[in-house]
Amino acid sequence: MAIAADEITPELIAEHGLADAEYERIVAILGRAPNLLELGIFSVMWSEHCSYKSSRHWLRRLPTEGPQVICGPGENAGVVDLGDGMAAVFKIESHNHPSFIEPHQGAATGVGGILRDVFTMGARPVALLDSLRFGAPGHPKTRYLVDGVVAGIGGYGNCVGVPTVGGETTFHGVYNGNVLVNAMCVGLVAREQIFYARASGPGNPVVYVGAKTGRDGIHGATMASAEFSEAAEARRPTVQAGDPFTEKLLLEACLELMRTDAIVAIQDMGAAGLTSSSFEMAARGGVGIEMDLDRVPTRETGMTPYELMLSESQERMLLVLRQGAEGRARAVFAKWDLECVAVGRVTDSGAVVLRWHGEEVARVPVAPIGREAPLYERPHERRPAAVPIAALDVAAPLAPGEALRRLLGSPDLASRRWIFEQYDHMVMGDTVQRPGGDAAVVRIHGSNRGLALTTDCTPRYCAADPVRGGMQAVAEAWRNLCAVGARPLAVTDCLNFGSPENPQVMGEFVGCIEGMAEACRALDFPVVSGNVSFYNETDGQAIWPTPTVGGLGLLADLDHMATLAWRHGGLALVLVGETFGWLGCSLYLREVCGREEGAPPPVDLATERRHGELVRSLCEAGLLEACHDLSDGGLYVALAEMALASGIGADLRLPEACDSPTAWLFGEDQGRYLLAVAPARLAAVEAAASRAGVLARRVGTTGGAALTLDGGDAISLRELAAIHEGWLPALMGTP
Amino acid sequence: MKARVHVRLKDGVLDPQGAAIGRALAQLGFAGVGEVRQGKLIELELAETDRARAARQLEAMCERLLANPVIETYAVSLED
Amino acid sequence: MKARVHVRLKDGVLDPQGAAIGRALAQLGFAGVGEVRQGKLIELELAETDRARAARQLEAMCERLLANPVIETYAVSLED
Amino acid sequence: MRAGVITFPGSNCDRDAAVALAACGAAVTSIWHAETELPRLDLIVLPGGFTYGDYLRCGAIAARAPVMAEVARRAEAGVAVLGICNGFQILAEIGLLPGAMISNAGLKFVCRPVDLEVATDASPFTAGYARGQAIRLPIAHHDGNYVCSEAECRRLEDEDRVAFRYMDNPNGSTARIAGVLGAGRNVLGMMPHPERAADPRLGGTDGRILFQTLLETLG
Ligand SMILES: Nc1ncnc2c1ncn2[C@@H]1O[C@H](COP(=O)(O)OP(=O)(O)O)[C@@H](O)[C@H]1O
Ligand SMILES: [Mg+2]
Repeated sequence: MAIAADEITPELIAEHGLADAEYERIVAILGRAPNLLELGIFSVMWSEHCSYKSSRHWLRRLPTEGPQVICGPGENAGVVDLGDGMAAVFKIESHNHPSFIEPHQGAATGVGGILRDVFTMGARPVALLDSLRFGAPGHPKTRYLVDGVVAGIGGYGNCVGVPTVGGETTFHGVYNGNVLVNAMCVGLVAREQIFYARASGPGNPVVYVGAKTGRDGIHGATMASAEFSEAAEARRPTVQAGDPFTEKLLLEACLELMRTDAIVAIQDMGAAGLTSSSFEMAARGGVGIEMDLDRVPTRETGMTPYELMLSESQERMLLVLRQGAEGRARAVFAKWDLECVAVGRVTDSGAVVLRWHGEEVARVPVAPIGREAPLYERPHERRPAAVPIAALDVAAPLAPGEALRRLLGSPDLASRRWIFEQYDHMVMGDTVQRPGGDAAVVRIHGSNRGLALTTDCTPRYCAADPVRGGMQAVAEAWRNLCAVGARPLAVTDCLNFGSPENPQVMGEFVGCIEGMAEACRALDFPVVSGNVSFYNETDGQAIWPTPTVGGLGLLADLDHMATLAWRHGGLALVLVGETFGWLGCSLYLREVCGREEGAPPPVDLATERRHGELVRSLCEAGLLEACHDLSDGGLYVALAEMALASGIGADLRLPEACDSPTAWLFGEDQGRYLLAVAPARLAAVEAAASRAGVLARRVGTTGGAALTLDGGDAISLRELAAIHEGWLPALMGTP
Repeated sequence: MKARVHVRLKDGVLDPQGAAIGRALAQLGFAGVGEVRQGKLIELELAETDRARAARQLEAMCERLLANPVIETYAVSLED
Repeated sequence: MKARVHVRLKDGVLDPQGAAIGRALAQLGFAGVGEVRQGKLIELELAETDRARAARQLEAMCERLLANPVIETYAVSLED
Repeated sequence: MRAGVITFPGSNCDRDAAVALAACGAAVTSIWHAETELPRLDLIVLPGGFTYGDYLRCGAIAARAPVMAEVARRAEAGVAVLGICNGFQILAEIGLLPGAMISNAGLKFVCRPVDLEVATDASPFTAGYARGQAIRLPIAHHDGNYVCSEAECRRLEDEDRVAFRYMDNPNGSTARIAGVLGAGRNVLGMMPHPERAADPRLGGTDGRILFQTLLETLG
């Protein structure tokens, strides 16, 4: 064989992030030492990012099936059935490390990547969401990172013309050295027109389309799998830059070609582009692929096979076409001004064979690279359970009104308008519920049905109690979907953690998955896609466990969608669910008392389900004027958010015997909703609740231009709005 | 004193703007245009009159604000 | 031949980018910074080897695409 | 009314414009930017988006697209031409409308509904509104800061060619200008998106009036 023998030194192996045992396995698979190119291929395919070597074992615990699931984990994105011949394709992915190094390009290329994961399956992307975790507001890098990440996400999505309709943003010092940027994309496709990344048909051409290849982000995949150090930050690897314009052309060209029968398989080139796309498509189809790398379109001169296989240049796809369809593909891509080059063909050799000017430069069997990929059951340590805090042990240093002011202007509760107004959230003309509500709602084009979308996680709960935190993240996503009147269908998740080599981090990971799995099962809310991001730590300092949950639900009739805002005074405010006044781990405890401690609120999944189903049925029966779920900050904050969205105030009545008004107002008990109900419908709502065995009691009335408590302690909405809207612009220095 | 800072993308960093300009020029019939790169030229009025000090000040401005060292390089010049 | 086109906003046209840079520099503690203007510097590779013809070609590119005469002026230069 | 919506590489509000027009009863044709001939049309729409990535200057490269020569000829001949957002930028770049757009004063992309004043009812686009009427339409742009010389601005005022004005200037535009008419009053460029306020489900129908008016005035 003509494959050149490179000298593979222990240093080279270590630089490629491969353990000695992993290297030995490579030698065993090949029956010889790899050359440098092959070493590079194994290093990316066996990186944490691509192989899930530390997480695979545990991910199996997540429920992934249900009658609504068309395609679960394993493809580029998950697919769920929407009825009427339509399906939703969706996935969430992290771009944490790149965004820390270059916030604008890092976040932008994160959006680009997740868009491609969705349209590679034949779906037109219809919505983007972003879940963002930044360091402490006062940290010297935070402003720069917020500014760059938001501009990057907006700059990309706006240009491609897919609305960014939702997400979440929180701040905490544990993210100072590792911000999290998780981007979720949702697409729509006719059930019969879903495309998969399964290569087949020996002889079929393998075609490269999209942008040219440069030296972008070589080793990005291994970078995303190694923990940060100050030195690495200084080393500044080549960041990949995005071109949303080319992405838009690629999107249109791919969807246009997909309307013909030219495509057998298609996959985006994500991390370690040409390597992962060729190996994964071959593996799924049980075939081989041979490629002539000298045919790959390049942007720079003198690129080597190693660089071509490892480059992370953006806006590229690899296609397997039917024989004879090349001409049609070339015409479509030429129309959109994009490269379209046959670089190889499908074979029955079961190996990926790479040639360079006719000479074979690599030969790697496909099946073993997956089958024999390392799988680690790393040691994990459970942490002792956090101690609950009794409500009566919490001081009330501020009067309720003052505490509310403090909370509404605090980093995690202040308005996100400064962010979402930089995103075009209306393009495509179907955004029925804009950012700011419990879930975004995007109409299924040309119909009266809608998709409800949300991302959720409360990392401080996960840090205090991973199992409960994982459960809560799923429950909150589910609740947010119910709150707009949607039927929750499925989940995509992005598991952001520190180093899996640290048993405590691994313990958090295992705990969160257990909690999530239990909640997904109890709520019939299967996981259909996701992503794991480990090594979010700097100099040994790990982030909080942050399992972001992206939820998708279906609204069968948009006429029955609920929103936060009521439109009249004189409506009854009805609180669904029981209030125990759980202050442990609450924002009240942190922002008002300066304490970050205690156990997070328990999650009772049966109750959660009963309450959500009741609220949804009330929406469907048209009985609600407004609806909001209760989460961070509890009842009083939820009420204020509703009043601010409405521009109409409300009066809240404390219960007769209330031991701790603070706990009642600000406790974060789960499974609760606040409803606004017209007086004429109140009896019907109460009857429905009692039939369902759900506690629903009247707690106040809408009206006026202020929030009042038992008729007193008035805070004008104007003042609250100034506090709520003021914080983020002030932080960013752009009033 | 008038100063200029030229900020450009590092070689190898994708420059979609430059590429789009190159294609547009070709479509307009301009032949023989090779690579096109688009950078920024920032012109500043400085109160500083000492050339050496002004140069140091500019250098510091570039490091701290005007250029993004991850993807950009810069060159400064002072007008006589 | 390498060529450069410097496109700048006309005097009198407000430059929000330049103004923002000026404010940010002041905030960072750089004293004595007067007006700041941000322009574009476009670098091109030309196949043309005759300087006069190259200059005419560049001029035409600016007129037809690279600058918007309503708000911008331009200057071209050729590298030796 | 026969309306043609032009799609350039990077247009992304072309479908939205077509949907809004069709909902009002127009027969809508989609036109690719590489065309050099156009069918008979009563209205040509240059939709919003990021043509050519908005690289170099917004709308600059699209303004040089093959189809634009024919659009300019039709405009001269009196056919109604509506440029929305990026379409406005293209019309300014090609010189069918005066002025130019630079970066928003706040240097950020802004997406939100804004309050506008209809500054003239004397055009086939705005005849359905009352002069001075307050309406609300969404904006979504990064470079909507309208710049024109003082003399040009005076001329626009004198000739009653300012179509819309922002109440609360969101981008720093000269004289709060949000939309202008060409000298023949058959060309309108506007930064706000009427097609995003044409469906009650999406919040507001103030933009729908513009399309209905076109249908009424152009048949
Ligand atoms: N946390 C998770 N939960 C469920 N599925 C997951 C999770 N992480 C990864 N997956 C699935 O594993 C597969 C590989 O993921 P990934 O490598 O991120 O995809 P891609 O190569 O398209 O970027 C995908 O199908 C993804 O949905
Ligand atoms: Mg993928």
